[in-house]
Amino acid sequence: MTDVSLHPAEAPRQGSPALLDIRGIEVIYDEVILVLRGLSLAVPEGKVVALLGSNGAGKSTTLKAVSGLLSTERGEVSDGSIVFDGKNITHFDPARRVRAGLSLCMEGRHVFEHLTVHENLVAGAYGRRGGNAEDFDLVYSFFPKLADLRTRVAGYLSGGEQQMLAIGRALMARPRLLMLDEPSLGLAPLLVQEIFGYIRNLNQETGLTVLVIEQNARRALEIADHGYILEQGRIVIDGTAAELSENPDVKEFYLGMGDAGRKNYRDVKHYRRRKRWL
Amino acid sequence: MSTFLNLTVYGLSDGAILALAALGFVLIYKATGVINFAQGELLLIGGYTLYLTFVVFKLPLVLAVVVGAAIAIALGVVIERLVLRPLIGENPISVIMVTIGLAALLNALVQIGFGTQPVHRPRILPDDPVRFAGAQLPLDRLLVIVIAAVVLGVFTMFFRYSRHGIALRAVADDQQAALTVGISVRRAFALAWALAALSALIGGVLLGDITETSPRLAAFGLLVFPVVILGGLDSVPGTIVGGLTIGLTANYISGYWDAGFAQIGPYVLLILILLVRPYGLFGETRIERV
Amino acid sequence: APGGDSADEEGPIKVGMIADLSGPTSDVGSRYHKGMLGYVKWLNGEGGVDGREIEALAEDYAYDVPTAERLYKKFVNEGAVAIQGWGTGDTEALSSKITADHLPFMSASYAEELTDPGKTPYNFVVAPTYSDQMRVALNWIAEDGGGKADVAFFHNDSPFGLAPLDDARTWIDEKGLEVDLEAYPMPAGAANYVGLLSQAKSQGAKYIVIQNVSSPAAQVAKDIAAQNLDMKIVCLNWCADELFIETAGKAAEGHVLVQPWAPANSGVEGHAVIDEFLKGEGSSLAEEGLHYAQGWYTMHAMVEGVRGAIEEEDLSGEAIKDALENAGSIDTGGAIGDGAIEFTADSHRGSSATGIYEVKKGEMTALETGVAPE
Amino acid sequence: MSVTSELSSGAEKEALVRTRAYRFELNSSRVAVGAPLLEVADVSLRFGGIRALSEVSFTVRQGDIHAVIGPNGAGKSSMLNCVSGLYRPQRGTIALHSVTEADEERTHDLVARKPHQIARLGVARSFQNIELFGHLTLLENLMLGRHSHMRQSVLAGMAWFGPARRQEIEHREFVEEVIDLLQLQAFRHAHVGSLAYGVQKRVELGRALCIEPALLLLDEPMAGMNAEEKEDMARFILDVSELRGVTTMLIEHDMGVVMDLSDRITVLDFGKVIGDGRPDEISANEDVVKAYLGEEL
Amino acid sequence: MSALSTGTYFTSYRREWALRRTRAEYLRLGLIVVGLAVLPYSIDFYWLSIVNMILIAVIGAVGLNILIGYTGQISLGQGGFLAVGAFSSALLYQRAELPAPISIACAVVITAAVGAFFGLPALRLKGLYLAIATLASQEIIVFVARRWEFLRDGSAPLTVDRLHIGGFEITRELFEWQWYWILLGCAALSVLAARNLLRSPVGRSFMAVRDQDIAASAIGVNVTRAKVTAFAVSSGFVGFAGALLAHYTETVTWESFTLQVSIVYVAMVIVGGLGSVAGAVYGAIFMSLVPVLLTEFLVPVAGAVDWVSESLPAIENAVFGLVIIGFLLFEPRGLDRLWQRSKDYFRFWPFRY
Ligand SMILES: Nc1ncnc2c1ncn2[C@@H]1O[C@H](COP(=O)(O)OP(=O)(O)OP(=O)(O)O)[C@@H](O)[C@H]1O
Ligand SMILES: Nc1ncnc2c1ncn2[C@@H]1O[C@H](COP(=O)(O)OP(=O)(O)OP(=O)(O)O)[C@@H](O)[C@H]1O
Ligand SMILES: [Mg+2]
Ligand SMILES: [Mg+2]
Repeated sequence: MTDVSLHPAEAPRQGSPALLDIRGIEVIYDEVILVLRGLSLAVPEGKVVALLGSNGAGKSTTLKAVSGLLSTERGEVSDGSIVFDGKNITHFDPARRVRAGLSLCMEGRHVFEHLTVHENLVAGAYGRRGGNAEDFDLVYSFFPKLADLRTRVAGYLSGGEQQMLAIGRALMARPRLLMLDEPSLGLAPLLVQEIFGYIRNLNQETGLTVLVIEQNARRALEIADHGYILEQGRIVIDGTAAELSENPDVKEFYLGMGDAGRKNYRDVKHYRRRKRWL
Repeated sequence: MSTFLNLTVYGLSDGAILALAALGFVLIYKATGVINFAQGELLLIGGYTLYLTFVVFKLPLVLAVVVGAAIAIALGVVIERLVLRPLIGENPISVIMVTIGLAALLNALVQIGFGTQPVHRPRILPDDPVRFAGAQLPLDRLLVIVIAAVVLGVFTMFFRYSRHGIALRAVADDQQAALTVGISVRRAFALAWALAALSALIGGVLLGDITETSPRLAAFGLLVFPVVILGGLDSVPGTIVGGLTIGLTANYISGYWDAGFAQIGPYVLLILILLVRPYGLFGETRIERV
Repeated sequence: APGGDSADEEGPIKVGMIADLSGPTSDVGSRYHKGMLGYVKWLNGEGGVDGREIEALAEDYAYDVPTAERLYKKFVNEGAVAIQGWGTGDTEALSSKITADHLPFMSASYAEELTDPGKTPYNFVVAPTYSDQMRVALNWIAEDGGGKADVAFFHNDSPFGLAPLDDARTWIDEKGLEVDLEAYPMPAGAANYVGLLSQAKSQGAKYIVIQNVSSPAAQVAKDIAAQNLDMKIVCLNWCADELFIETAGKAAEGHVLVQPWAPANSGVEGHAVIDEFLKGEGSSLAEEGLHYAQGWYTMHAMVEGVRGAIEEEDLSGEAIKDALENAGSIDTGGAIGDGAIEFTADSHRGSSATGIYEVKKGEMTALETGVAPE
Repeated sequence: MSVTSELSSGAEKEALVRTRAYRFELNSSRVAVGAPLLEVADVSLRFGGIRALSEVSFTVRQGDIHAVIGPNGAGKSSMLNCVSGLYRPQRGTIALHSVTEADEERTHDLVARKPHQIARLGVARSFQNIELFGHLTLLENLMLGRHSHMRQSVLAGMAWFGPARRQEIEHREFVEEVIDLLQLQAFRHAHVGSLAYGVQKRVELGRALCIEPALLLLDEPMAGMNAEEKEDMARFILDVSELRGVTTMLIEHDMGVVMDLSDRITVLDFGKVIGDGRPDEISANEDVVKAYLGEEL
Repeated sequence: MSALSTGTYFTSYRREWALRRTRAEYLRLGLIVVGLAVLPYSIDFYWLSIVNMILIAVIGAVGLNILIGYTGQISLGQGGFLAVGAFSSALLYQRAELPAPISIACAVVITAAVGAFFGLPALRLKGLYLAIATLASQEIIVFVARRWEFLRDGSAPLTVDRLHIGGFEITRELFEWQWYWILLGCAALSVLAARNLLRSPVGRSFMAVRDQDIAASAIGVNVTRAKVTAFAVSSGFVGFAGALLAHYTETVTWESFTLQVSIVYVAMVIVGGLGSVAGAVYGAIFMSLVPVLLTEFLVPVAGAVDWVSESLPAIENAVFGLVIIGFLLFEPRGLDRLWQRSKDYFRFWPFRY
């Protein structure tokens, strides 16, 4: 508990200079709904950072702000700034951010349903003139299953297959920072394991920097170097993965652990608990 | 036999022009999900653009066509920029309404600029007849078929294989996802409108050549609907099949039966085909999984 | 209450005009309308009617019937004493209303049934009806074909297009013409009429009578030329004009136009006044076309009714109607038919004679003028 | 039948139901507890060249929570879609048993029926990607769950006063009870499209309950939730099953949830059944571990 | 406890279901009623005739909105269905000499049946495919109306005798005035009936089909039935409007029911606001008034300049196009939404949120 900073915005930034630095951003939707309230976080080059938080906390919104998708949902960054690789990208258009090396793999997969797997990958490398054979080989080597599905129409793939495709597509842009929004959503345990394995491999083998949102906190903290916990539009806790895994609140609310290991779902009672940091 | 051959040639050339008009429609629909009710007006603008460059500005034909194409493309981009871009992400039905407003506006602009009477410009295509198998076949119509075939072929290849073609289809599927891979949705939309205006220019010029350049050109746009539905709203090759089917049906009906039915024949055909294939002959089935 | 409030006061006499200036028939509609406005301007310049000016309440209805109905009410409300309409749609839709409101009505729709005051007492048809034009055309064809002819009747696929057909059949029987007449509806908006022509060809038709507007008729002419067919078009009224010749270009040569209104090049005495007026406006009748004169003299006929009513010091619809019925022959200086328009209490058929023209070197050249069906 | 339950005795359960004072029976199945409710036999489903299901057979018994697990693309959702009539298998039978008021046993062949007819038999479901009526309020969504129990008259609806309003009140009471059960009071008039994801999942469960299900099908009810939210959802599912006796078929990827909640598990892989049994049997099944579980657990 | 709470629920349902709840809403309703009552005494009969046409359009637009806005089935066949209603009622009243209320009622039923028939493709078609299939129904219906001589009086169009019901007859002097009250009653009833229907199970099933038809079928909504019913109900309203139009205009000709009419109705529904009964009313008013007001406004402005006055109609059309475009750019969700927004604005004022 002691090492965990409760006020991350004021906390000194540790480690190498951050590749992505979000400085106190505020996001509003529809000109009325304030979702992020002065959120700050930093993703150091070459690291894996996990962003945790309950539903509706604003995790996806954060990634949308970084990748420039807010405008499509009547949202905007109304305060603060987003710095990527030393450049203030707060108001870049999305295509330019992709070219700068930011790649987002959206929540809910969002593959191009009517395109084949191969065409999806071609589209993924759009900013790089369609990609070369090497790019395809890389993706197919990480996801051999995709190679078999090459000519299938993406819309009819199963959820897990679509998720692989979505990550593969994001890789086609050869990003410097890969942002993954709930990559394990709806995936079978074996696959979750595999996908997190891939992410770790990618990070270790290619030095790719990763920012990952995850509900499966255990898995995320296993591969992450650093973690942030987001509640109601603010960072409430941050720390190294190890620190977070030991934090009792994180254990109870995110890792589903009682005092003695994992709790049986049948033992859960009807009462409302309150997170101590709120 | 010669009658049949004749009707076939006329049917094909009508169909080829319809396919060109429908092509623009499909491009816009496919990339932006917008049903463009101003397609007939784009045809109209196309016809008058050449009149403007060729007759009013007295440019040599080739230059007139090039300048005309530039104007058409610019118009497409301007329409996209001013009218449709602000509506990205809105209910498609509202966007349809905007194109209806656009149709009224474009039509009125042509009337303000050129009046309501037909304008006269020299023909571009040679109109001497060629004799073939005992039939008198008009050369201009044959040329229309050839030109349209080439244009449609190029567009089809572009859409299917080129990176930009794939990008347009990607945008059509999921705009947000397209943004995340670095495709500029705005540019894609502008491209779709520019290409649509360009194909409408070609269609309008050809149509003006074999009929007349007058506000009536816009009415031809209505026939685009049965064409695209037959072929499938989002299928580029479908426009060719749809166009030719409608062109031939209308001509055979008026050649062998009551020509009045040629007007609703396409619609009856359309309903029959839709009952068997709800997404047209080549349309993409909407992917619905739960 | 409806029916010309301002009628008896001093001040301008209001006439409503429902015009197609932007709709599907606006190419001719705007010329016709300009002619009417031109006449009003000229007349007012001449001192109006008995010192009172005519005020044109004119609006575009774009050939949209509901709009025509609205404009009608508007004009009535503003105190119009008579209404000038335009097409078949508005004329038909308004006929029961003008009857109820007692408002004299003229338009460019020359359907035969409008000439019967027993049914439509307030409709006045200044020109020979479509049926009369058709009768003249048939007579001419029978003669030109050497007593025998196969005729294809291409018509707009609507009541307007079909209007003269039954009368034509009756006429053929009555007069014992050796004419074989087949009717073919023309689909709107077609890019060619080759299908129809090949049907006409297998019928053996040498003559194509067209009851439609000039654009589709010109397309038929082009298709005949492209197919090298030995067929002669006989255009009635709405396609028998300069537009047909301009649009069809050299394909128009040799075809025949049945047109009750004298073309601009005819030099009839009635055109002098128009030309004079247009010169002052920086234009000429040759530029404005024959539909200008058509509008001009249609308005003239109506104003003659108004003049009669003013003489009776009763500017009501009834009075204008009576005046028109008793005005005797209204002189048009040869601008229409045999030169005059005349209505009676039994017949609102203003004239029945028409001219027959051939297209020669891009001009309408008279074959016969002032021909009435007989 | 249930492995571990804090409310093992029937009397205790009944007492709880009584103290909560529920007026309406949620469970509409009168099949005896433990007897077969749904029998899937030899079901095969193809999409063009893809075999989504081949010769799948299993039985769901009244009162159970029956989990279906398997790798992605194994055909779990397709199986559920076949049961609720959205897909029509090329081969095989799906039989639903029921007992009428007069204690007659009936068997319904679901393959031949349309989705709304199947819903009318009491088969209710939720969807993998929330499929709520986004522009409608929560109340309207739940009232739509009552749709098959309501009379549909255009004229009465237009007149409103009289039968239409009476009917509305009657069914509204049922809906209020479901709202109470799932603790949705705060959102009654909210448009469901704007509700938080976890709440939407609950609304979907509620809408299914409003059908008065004989069989409840849940397709990944806990996907995208964190541990805390999963616990809440687990509690609701257990309440529905234990307190109200609704038979539930559950697809879920979280093995903790599956193992804790279910009475029986069927495992699919590439459209085939590769395991069927109690949770402890399944976690010991090598095929299942290899194809699906990996090192988890 | 539980008995008590169900008791409170019971009384609160009624309050919940009242169409208007707050005092401001009652006040507004009162103002509208007063406005409608004094309206015919404060404008001349030309403007009253426009109001009357708007009232008819309101009925048609409310009907069309049930289909497009609430059920999500786009229809371009409105003109055709208006024609069916108009011709049916006119023929029954004129030729079969049925009393007007009965002929109108029959026209409603006939149009509903025809609408349901042409709605059958909707069972297989989705979205824009359907829109264009309904375009086909428009073309086919108008073709039949144009070709079928039975629908004419000889060579003249079908005329309809001045409306008389029992001993009551519309008089020439009070024509617009009397019609105003009739049409106002009909429109008010239609609006009320539509709002009621849309909060009943039938209406909810329409919206369910619109939002998510697969889910709708899985919870027991018979999607086929809902779609056919929506087409029938919607066409019923449209048929009602068509029948009233026939009696009001006293002449029925196919030329009043062109595709243009269908498009204008779709425009009313969209400009007003999809899926809102009030929106349909606003849309009908807006789309009917804009062209009229444009002319009123532009004619005096243009009178001076020659060039302008010659292309005035075209300029009017251009402005009309611009108004529609500009409006939708400004508020793509329609007038109803604009109204809601301005209400919110004043509620939150001076705060932005
Ligand atoms: N387009 C939008 N318009 C209005 N409000 C929105 C929009 N998108 C998100 N919100 C609101 O913003 C808040 C944060 O949403 P966000 O999607 O970022 O949450 P999240 O942390 O990703 O949750 P989840 O775990 O459910 O994905 C939510 O309350 C949501 O209702
Ligand atoms: N409507 C459809 N059309 C074509 N193929 C389909 C369709 N629905 C499912 N499939 C295919 O059937 C197979 C099984 O899919 P299904 O959705 O049932 O898998 P699942 O077991 O639910 O997987 P997940 O856990 O990822 O949801 C997949 O290969 C999928 O591509
Ligand atoms: Mg999220
Ligand atoms: Mg699934």
